[in-house]
Amino acid sequence: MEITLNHYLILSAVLFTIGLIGALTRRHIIIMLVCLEIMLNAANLNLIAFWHFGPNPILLHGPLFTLFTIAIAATEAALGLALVLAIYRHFKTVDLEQVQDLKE
Amino acid sequence: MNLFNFTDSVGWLMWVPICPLIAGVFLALLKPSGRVSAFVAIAALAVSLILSLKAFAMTWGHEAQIETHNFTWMHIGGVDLEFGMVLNALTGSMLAMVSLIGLLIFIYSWSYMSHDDRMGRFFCYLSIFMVGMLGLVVANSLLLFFMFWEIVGLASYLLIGFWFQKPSAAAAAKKAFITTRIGDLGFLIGLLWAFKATGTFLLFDNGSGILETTQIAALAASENVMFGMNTAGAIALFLFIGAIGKSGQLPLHVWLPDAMEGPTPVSALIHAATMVAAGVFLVARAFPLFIADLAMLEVVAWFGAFTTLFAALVAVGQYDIKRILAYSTVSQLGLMMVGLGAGGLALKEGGISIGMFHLLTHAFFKALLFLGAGSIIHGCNDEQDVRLMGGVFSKMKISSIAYLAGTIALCAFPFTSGYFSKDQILLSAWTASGPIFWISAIASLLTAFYMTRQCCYVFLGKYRGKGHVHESSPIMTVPLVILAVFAVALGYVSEHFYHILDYLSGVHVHQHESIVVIISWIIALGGIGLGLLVYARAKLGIDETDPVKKVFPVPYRWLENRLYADEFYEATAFKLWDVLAILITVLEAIMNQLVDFVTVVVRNIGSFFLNTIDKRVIDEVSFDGTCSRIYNSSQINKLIQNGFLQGYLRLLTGGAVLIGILLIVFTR
Amino acid sequence: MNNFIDYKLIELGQWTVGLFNDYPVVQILVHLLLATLPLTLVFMGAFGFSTWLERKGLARIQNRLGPNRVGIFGLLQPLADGIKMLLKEDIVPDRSDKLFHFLAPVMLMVPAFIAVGFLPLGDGLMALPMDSAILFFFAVGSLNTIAVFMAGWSSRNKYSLLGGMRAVAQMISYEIPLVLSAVAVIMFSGSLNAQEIVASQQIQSWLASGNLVKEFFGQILGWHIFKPWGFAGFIFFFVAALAEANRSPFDLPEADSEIIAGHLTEYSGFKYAIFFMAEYISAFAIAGIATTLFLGGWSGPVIAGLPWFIIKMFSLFAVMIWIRGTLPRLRVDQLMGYAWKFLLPLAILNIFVAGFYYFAEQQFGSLAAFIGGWVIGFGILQTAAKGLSRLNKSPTLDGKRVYQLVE
Amino acid sequence: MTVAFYIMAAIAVLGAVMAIALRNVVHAVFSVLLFFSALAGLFILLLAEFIAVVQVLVYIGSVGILMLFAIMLTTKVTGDPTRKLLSRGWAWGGLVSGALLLAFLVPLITQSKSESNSQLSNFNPSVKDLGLTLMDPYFASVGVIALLLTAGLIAAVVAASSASGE
Repeated sequence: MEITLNHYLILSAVLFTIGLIGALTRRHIIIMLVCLEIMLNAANLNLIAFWHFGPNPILLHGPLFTLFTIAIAATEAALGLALVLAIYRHFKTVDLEQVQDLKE
Repeated sequence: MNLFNFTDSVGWLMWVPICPLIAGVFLALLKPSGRVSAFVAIAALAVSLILSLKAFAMTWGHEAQIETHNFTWMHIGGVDLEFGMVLNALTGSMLAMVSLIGLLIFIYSWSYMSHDDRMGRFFCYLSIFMVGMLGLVVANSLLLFFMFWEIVGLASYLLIGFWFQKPSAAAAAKKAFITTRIGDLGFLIGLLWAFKATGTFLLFDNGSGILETTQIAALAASENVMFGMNTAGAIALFLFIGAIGKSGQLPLHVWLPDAMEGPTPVSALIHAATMVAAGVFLVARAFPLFIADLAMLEVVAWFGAFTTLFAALVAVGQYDIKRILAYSTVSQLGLMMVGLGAGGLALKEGGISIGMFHLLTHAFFKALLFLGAGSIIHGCNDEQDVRLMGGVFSKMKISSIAYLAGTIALCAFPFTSGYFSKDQILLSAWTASGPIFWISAIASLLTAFYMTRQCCYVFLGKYRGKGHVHESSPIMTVPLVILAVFAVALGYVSEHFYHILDYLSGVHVHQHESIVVIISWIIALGGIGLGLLVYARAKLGIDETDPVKKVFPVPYRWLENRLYADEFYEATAFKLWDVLAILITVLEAIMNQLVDFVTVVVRNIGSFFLNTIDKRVIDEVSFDGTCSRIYNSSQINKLIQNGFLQGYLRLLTGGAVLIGILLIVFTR
Repeated sequence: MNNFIDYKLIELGQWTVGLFNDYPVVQILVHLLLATLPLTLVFMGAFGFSTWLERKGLARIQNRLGPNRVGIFGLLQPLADGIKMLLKEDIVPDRSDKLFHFLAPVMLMVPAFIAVGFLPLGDGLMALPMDSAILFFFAVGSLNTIAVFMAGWSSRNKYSLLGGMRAVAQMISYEIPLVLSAVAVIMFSGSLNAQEIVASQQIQSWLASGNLVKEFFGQILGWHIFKPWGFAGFIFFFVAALAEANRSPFDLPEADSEIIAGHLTEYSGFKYAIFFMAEYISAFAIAGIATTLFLGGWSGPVIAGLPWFIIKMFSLFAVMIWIRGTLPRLRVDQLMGYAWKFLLPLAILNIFVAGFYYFAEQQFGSLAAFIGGWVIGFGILQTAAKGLSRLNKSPTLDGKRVYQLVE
Repeated sequence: MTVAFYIMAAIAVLGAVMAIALRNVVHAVFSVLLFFSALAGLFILLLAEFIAVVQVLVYIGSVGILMLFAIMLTTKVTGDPTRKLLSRGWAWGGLVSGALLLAFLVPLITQSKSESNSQLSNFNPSVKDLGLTLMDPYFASVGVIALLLTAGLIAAVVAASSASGE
C-alpha cells in the first residue's frame, strides 16, 4: 500500500497521544519533560509531512518551521531542566505530587 | 555595498561615520587610558574629516548633482528595507562643518577633560555622537536617518548626564531625552506615513525617492488630508515635530538650557553647533516636502519667529554664562527656521541656502562662544555666574579676544559671518511676510543687546569672584583662535568669493533690498550701542540690581524666570496628572460607598428573611441541605484548583477534546 | 590528472556491481558491501597498525624500545594483543545494567564506522556520498557521548560514572568549538559537500593552465591551512578534536591514575577491545575530517588522491601520539574553562575573520587578501588570544589554600 | 519505502511507549532517544535530510544528554524506580488523552483525502536552498530565534545557578 499523508498524520496523532498520556499520568517531573519533547516531535513530523505532500514544497516552509520549532524546543528543554534543578533544590524531590505550593 | 571603491561610487561615504564608530567600539571594549583614548578618537575623527573634505570638494561646483549609493538592508516579507548614502551640496557642506568643528572640539576637550578620571568614557561617548551625527548627514533613507537621529539622542543623553553624580545633571539628561522623544515620536509617525504613501524609505533613488519630483507630485496631489494640507505637507508637519524636539523650538525648547549641565565641550559640540542643528538639517533635507505645501512653510517660519523672539527675551534676564548662550542658541535656531520657512516662501528651493548658511556660520561662532565660555569658566575657577566675573579681559587675552570675535559675529556686526547670514534671513523675511520680519528684527536687536550685556559683565570692571584668573593651556586656546578666524571671515569669504548661497541649494539665489540692509546695520550697531549705554558704566555684581531691572522690575523678573515655561508645564501637564489622580481617588471613594451600601441593603434583606420568614423551614429543611450541597460542590472545586500541575493539564486536554468534538460536529 | 588510482578503484566497483545487473536485490547488497566492507577492513587494519605505532612512538619518546618481540620490529604485536583480548574472560558486574552494559561498546563502534563513511578518501571515493556529509559527520559524532554515558552508568561503579559524566561534559563542551571552527571552512567553500570542500582547496585556474609547476603548486597552495583563518581554525579544530576523541592531554575520562580508566573500569576482554577500536577509529575519523577541512583532503601533487589522504591522516594521528607523549593531563576546571572561555570566543571570532577574508578576496584579489589576511586577520586573532588568556588568568592565590569537601 | 515507513513508525511508537511505561528513568530517557532517532529516519524518508541531521544533533546529541544530566543531578543516579509510577487520578489523564486521540482520528479516518503524489520528486532540497531561504525572507525570524535562544540560555543559567540564596 502506498504511504500517504494520512499515514503520517495518524502516526503523528498516535505519538502525540502517547506523549500526552505520559505527561498527564506519570509523576516523575523529568519524564513529564520527556513527554513534552515527544509531543513537540510529533508536531514536527506533522509539519514535515504536510510539507512533503503539500502543493508547494519548493518554498521550504516545512523544514523552516521545523527548524524554528526545534530551536524553541531546545530552549524549552534547557530552561525546563534548569527549573527542575531549581525545584529539586527547593523541594528536595522530583515527584510532581509533592510540588504543590501553588495550592496555598 | 561597495565600501572600498573610492572613485566612482559614493559607498565610501559610509566610512565617514564608520571611523568614529571603530574608535568608539575600540574605546568601549578595550578601555585604554584617557590619553590613549583621546588620541584614538581624535585620529579617527581626523580620518573622517579628510573624507568629509573630499566629499565637500566633490560637490563643489556640482551643486545640482545628487549622487547616491543604495543597497538593500533586509527583506521582511515582501518589503525591502533599503539604506543608502547620498552626496550633494547639503551633505558635503554639513559633513565638512560637523567634522571640522568636531575635531577642534575633540582637541579642546583633550585638555578640558584631562583631570577627569573617566576621560576614556567621555571620548567614547563623543565618538558615538559623531557616528550618529555624521551618519544622519550622509543617510539617504529616512529610516537610516531616524536610526542615526536616535543614536545622536542617546549620545546627547549620555553626555549631558556625564557627571551623573550631580543630581541636576542626571535630571537634565532625563529631561532632554524625554522632551526630544516627544518630537521623535512625530518624526517616527512622519517617516512611517511617508513609507506608507510612497513605498520606499529612500530619499533619492533615480527619480523614485521620496524627495524626487514624481513622488512629491503624487504626494502633493491629494488635497486636504489634515488641517487643509496635502499629504506632503502632513508628512512634513510630522517631520517638523521631530525637528522641533531636536532643535529646541518653542514648545519643546525647555531641555536645551538645562542641557548645559554637561561638560562645556559637549555644550559646544552638541547643544550649539551640531546636534541641535540636526532638526534644521532635517527640514533642509526634506525641503521638497515642505515646498510642496506653502502652508507648511508658514508654520515653520512662524514657529521659528516666536522661538527666536522668546529666547532672545529670556536671554536678557539670565546670569549664567552658559545659560545665556543656550538661550541664544535657541533663538538662533529659531532664526534658522525663519530662514528656511520665509526663504522657502520667497525663493522656493533657495530657502535651503538661507537656513543652511546661517546654520554653518552659527555653528562656528557658537562653538567658539561655548569653548570661549568654557575657557573663561576654567580660568575663573569653575564659576559660571557672570555677576561673579568681570575684568577677565586683561587676564585672559587670547580667550577674551576670541570670545569677542564670536560675540560680534553673533551680534551680526557688519562684515562678520553672522551679518551675512542673518542679512539673508531678514531679506527673505522681508519678502515673505511683514510681521515675521519685524519679529526677527527685534530678536536680532535683543541678541546684540544681551551679548553686549554679557560681555560687559564678564570683561569690564574688576574681578569679583574668588581666586585668581588664569589663561588656559594652548591646547584649549588654539582651537579658539582657529574658530575665531572662521567666525569672523567665513561669511565674507564664502559670500563674496565663492557664492555659497548658490552652492548650498543648487539654484541661483540673489536678493537685495537696501532698506533691509540699512535696518540690519541699525539693529546690530543699535543693539551693541544700547548695551554699552546701559551696562558699560553701571555697577555690576551679585549684590547689585541689574540696570534694566531698575527700570522695568516686573517684566525683568519674568525674564529671569524664563517666562515661566517650566512652570507652565508644571501647571498644565503635571496638573493633569494630579487631577487624574484626584479623580481616581474620588471614584474609588464612590465605589467604596456603593459597595458599603449594597452590603447594608443585602444584610438588611437577609435579616428580614431571617427574622420574618419561618426560621425553622430554612434552618432544618433548606439550610442544612444547601450547606451540604455547597460543601460538596466546594470539594469538586477544590479538586480543580489544587496546585497539582497535571490536574491543570488534564483540564486543558479536556478542553481541547471538547473543541475537537465541536469541530467534528459542526464541520460535518 | 594523477588521480588514476581513485578512478580505477571506482571503475572496479562499477564493474563489480555491473556483474549483477540481472539480480537487482543482489545488486543492492553487493553495492552496500562494496561501500562498507573495504572500509571496515581497512580501518580495522589501520587500528592494529596504529596501536603498534603508538606504542612504538611512545616508547621512543620515553627512551624505551617498545614492542619488539612478536614479528619483525614487533609488527605482529597487535595481532597477539587481539588474540589475547578475544580469549580473555568477559566479566560483567553482578549489579550492572546488563543490557546497557552490553550495548555500550556497540553503540560506540557503530557511529565511529558511520563517521568514517563520510570521509572523502579520494577523488569520488566516498562510502556515503551525501550532500551534507560534513553535517552528518558531526551529527553522528555527537552519538559517541551517549555510548560513553551508557558505559559509565550501567557499570554501577562510582569511578565509571564519574568518568562517564566527565566524558559527556567534555564532549559536549568541545563539540561547540569543533563545529564552529569547521563553520569557517564551510562558509568559505559555500558547501557542506566533502568533495566540494576538497575541490575548493585546489586552485582551479592553475590546474587548468597546463603549466606543470602551476599544476604542482595548485594542488598545495590552496589548502585552507595556508590562510590565516584556516591556520587558526585548524589549531582550534585539532585541539577540540583531541578532546572529542578523548586523546591526551584531554584524556580525563580515562585518567588511569585518578579514576582507574573511568567508564572502562568494568570492561574486560573483547568488549574492552571494541571500546579501544572504536576510540581509535573515531580518532582516525576526526583526523580525516580535519584533513578534509583544512589540509586539502585528497588533493596533492604527483601521486594519487587516496595515498595522499592516508598519508595526511596518519601524519595527524602521529601528531596526536606525539602530543600524548609530551603533554601532561589537564585539570577538570582547566578543561572546561579552556573550551568555553578560550576556544569558543576565538572560534566565533575566526568565523568573522573568514567572512572578511572572503569579501576581501573578492574586492582586492587573492594575493592582497592573503597578505592582508595574514597581517590583519591573524593579528586580530593573536591579539584576541592574548587578551583572552590574560582575562582567563586565575587570580594568584595568596595565603593559605582552603579545601572544601564535596557535598 | 512502505516497509521502511512501517519499521520506523513501529520503532517510534515503541520508543515512545517505553519512554512513558518504563519505571527506570534512565531507561525511559534512552528509549526516548530511540524515538528521536526513529523520527530522524522518518524525516529522511520525507526527504528532509537536513532536519534529520538537526534532529540527531539537537535532540539526541544535546537534549537527551541534558535530560540524563538532570537525572544524574536530581534523583538517585541508578535511576531506580520511584515508589509509585503514576500520579493520583491518573485514570482521568488517560481518559482525556484517549478522547483526544479519538478526536484526532475520527476526522482523519472518515474524511481521508489521500494525497500520495508528492511534488518533491523533481526537486531535491539542498541545504544551500534552505540556508538562502532562511537568510532572505526569514531573516527577521532568525534574528528573533537567536534572541530567544540567548534569553533562554541566560534564563537557564540563572534558574539553575544556586544564587537564589539557599
